[in-house]
Amino acid sequence: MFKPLDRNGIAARIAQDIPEGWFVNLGIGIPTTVSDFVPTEREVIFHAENGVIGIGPAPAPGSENPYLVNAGVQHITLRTGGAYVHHADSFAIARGGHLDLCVLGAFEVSETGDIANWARAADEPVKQVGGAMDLAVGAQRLWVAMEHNTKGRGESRIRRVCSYPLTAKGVVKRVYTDLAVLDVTPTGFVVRDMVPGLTFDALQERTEAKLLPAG
Amino acid sequence: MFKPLDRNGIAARIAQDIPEGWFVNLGIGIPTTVSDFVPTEREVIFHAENGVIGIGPAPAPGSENPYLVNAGVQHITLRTGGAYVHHADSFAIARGGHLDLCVLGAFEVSETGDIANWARAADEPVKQVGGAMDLAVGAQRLWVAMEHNTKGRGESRIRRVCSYPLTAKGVVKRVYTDLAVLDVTPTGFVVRDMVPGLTFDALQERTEAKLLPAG
Amino acid sequence: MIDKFVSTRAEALAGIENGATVLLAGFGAGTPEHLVAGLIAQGAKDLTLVCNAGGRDDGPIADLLATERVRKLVCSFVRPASVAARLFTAGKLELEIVPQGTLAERIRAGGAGVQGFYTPTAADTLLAEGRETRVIGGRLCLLEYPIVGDVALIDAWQADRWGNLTHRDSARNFNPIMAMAAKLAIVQTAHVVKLGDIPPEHVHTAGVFVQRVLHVPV
Amino acid sequence: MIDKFVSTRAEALAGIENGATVLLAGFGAGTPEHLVAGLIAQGAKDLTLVCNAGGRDDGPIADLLATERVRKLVCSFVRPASVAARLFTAGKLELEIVPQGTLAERIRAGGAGVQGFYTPTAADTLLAEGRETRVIGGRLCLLEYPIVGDVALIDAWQADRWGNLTHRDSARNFNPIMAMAAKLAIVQTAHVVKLGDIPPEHVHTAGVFVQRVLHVPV
Repeated sequence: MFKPLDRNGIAARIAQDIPEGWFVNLGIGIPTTVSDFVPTEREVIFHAENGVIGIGPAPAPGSENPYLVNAGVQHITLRTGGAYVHHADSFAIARGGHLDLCVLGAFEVSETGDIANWARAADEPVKQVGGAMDLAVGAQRLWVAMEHNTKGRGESRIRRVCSYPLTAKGVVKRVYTDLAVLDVTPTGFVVRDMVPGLTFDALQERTEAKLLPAG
Repeated sequence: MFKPLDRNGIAARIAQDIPEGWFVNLGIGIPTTVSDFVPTEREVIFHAENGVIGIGPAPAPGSENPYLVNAGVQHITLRTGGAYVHHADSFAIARGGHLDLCVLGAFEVSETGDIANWARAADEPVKQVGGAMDLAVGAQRLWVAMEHNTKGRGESRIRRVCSYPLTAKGVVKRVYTDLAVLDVTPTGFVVRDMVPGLTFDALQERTEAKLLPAG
Repeated sequence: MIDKFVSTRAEALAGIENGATVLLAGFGAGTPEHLVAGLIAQGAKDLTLVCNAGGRDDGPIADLLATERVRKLVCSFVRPASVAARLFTAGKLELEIVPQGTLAERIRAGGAGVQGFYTPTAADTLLAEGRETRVIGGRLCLLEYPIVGDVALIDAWQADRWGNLTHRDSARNFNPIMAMAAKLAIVQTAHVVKLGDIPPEHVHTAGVFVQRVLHVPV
Repeated sequence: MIDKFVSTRAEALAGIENGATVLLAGFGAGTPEHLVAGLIAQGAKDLTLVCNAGGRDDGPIADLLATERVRKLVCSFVRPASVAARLFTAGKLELEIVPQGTLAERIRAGGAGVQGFYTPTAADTLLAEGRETRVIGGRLCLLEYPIVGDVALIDAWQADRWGNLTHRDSARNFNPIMAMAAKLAIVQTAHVVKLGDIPPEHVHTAGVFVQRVLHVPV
């Protein structure tokens, strides 16, 4: 038997893999919480699209600074050594290849590294693009954090081809789910890690795309 | 009889026409000295391409700040209310239409407002473009300060068509020479002002382009 | 003496015409709310509004949209539960959705005189359908055009009489670039300071980009 | 602990390869002269040098060019009386002359991930001959491509261990944008400060753009 990771578990698993010195943008949802699991003494510098460099721990209740929010409009703090820039400079960071890593949530990821995370249908009346397309094409590495399967029907989010409208093509390097860590390689998804108790075959059963064993 | 203006005279004449509140870039040569003739109490804000906003009077000898130069790499001062920006932001000012006025020197100006101020021949081995092309197309108004005729052969710099390589086409609004002030209009050069004692006919004689009287 | 301060909100917003393109800064912080209220009072209609997001059910953007004087909204996302989404669904609002970085870059381009640019962002997505693309250095890129505002509504922490501004913390966001990109940048500032009180190396938005400043104490 | 400081000039310049594109900041002030001397000592050749101007008969740029290890110079002007002009005339140096604002914008584009842009600057001049133009909004524009450096040599007034920088007065010039546009930005700083000594709203070049910092006291 195995136990899927909860959302914090996924975030903590991602945090393990971020080395000191990286410059990282965390998307809304699971990714936002990744920074909670990076110890402060390991200096990782977190960026927010709205021009914040060096996000610190969440403020203590009652001590929020109304002038300081992240890209999800949550109150944050700035750590010593941080800086503010305007929106165009902030996206120059994201689009100019200056992020070592961006972690985004997604609906689906394909075996060629396509990501779909902004719309569930091409004809959705209103669109929620935000900065995801900029981050997806601009970062040196894109990792995705999401549940392996959809909540209701248990469909695989790890796919040969994405069924939802794309955010960007061929950009995802790694996917962290509640079940496994998958690398996107030229030959497809390679299973890098699984939750304890899960077998390769059981994971493949829950996955639409073909999986390859590591090594 | 008439007396041509000297270089300071041209600069002083230009200074008369710059109203308070304008944001102005002054090119190298005669234009640089225009600011000397604008009284400090008339607040005109001078910009330099290297990111200086609000150039003040020249520093007293011995009190130069080595970190503060203008686009001609002369030591300058900054007036109260000035600011520094980087080179791309500085040219965003120039190219984005934020200068009320730019004053450049030139070899020639044509009756359609073309300016030639960077090369005397298309095949000159080395080129001295600098920021003139950016300023010429970007400023709200381009005025030119130059001698009316060439020094040696006395040829007219005020021309039907420029003979030198262009800096930009159709951008000059007014020319200040040692003899006259000429507006560039849809019908050609209109004489707005002349030095005392000079007649329209005597000016036309020294000018290759056809001149039109004001009014 | 240059003095960009105006005394009243009506004076600050005077002259905005029907059909104007209005750039509205702010991202969680740094929204010039008093000026938005002033724009509603001023009454201009048939507006194109450019801002990061389409707002919620309340707040300054929702209030402005609810007047139905905005013809078109240009932004990076619209929440399904919002005044913007309901107006769009009812056919009362045009929407142009722009990736947030492209939006910021288009606004900067408007301020910097860049007439168009190529970006890989969104080039292989639905947002590129029917639009001009070009492969540069092996990457598919989308051609984007600058955004220029007739008016920008700007928030500042400090302002002097030349219009030099500082912005506090992350309230900076779109404020400097929207001021650059508009013919008429109108500022609400929390603090008025003397000329020279903002050191020249610490000016965030230079006065050259600012036309009017209204003191709105916090 | 992130610490971008290096102890020696040789360490600062280590690893620059033959054929590298080197962005060199400075405009009358703000030239990292000690690093240029270090580049000469380091010995990389076949370089492409990008800087505002081609220098004179002496000074850091002339010294570097005189080594004849620069294959191509990209700049906005070259004085007739200069090492650069003589090398060019002798066929020992390629020249690409770029209007100064276009040069700054191309460098910023390199740092910002913009893959190309249209500008009216130089569109109707000799510099546009044989190149791609396009009419946008009734204006003839020239297509320009970004400049990306393998290395940037940067001057700073203050630096902390994360590589956050300030630049003094007009010594700022090309420094922030060249740091952005290079894979390896090497800084000489007049002053070393503790992390946090530069207030977050007063950082001129953020550490994200900086890889190595050498203390060169003035």
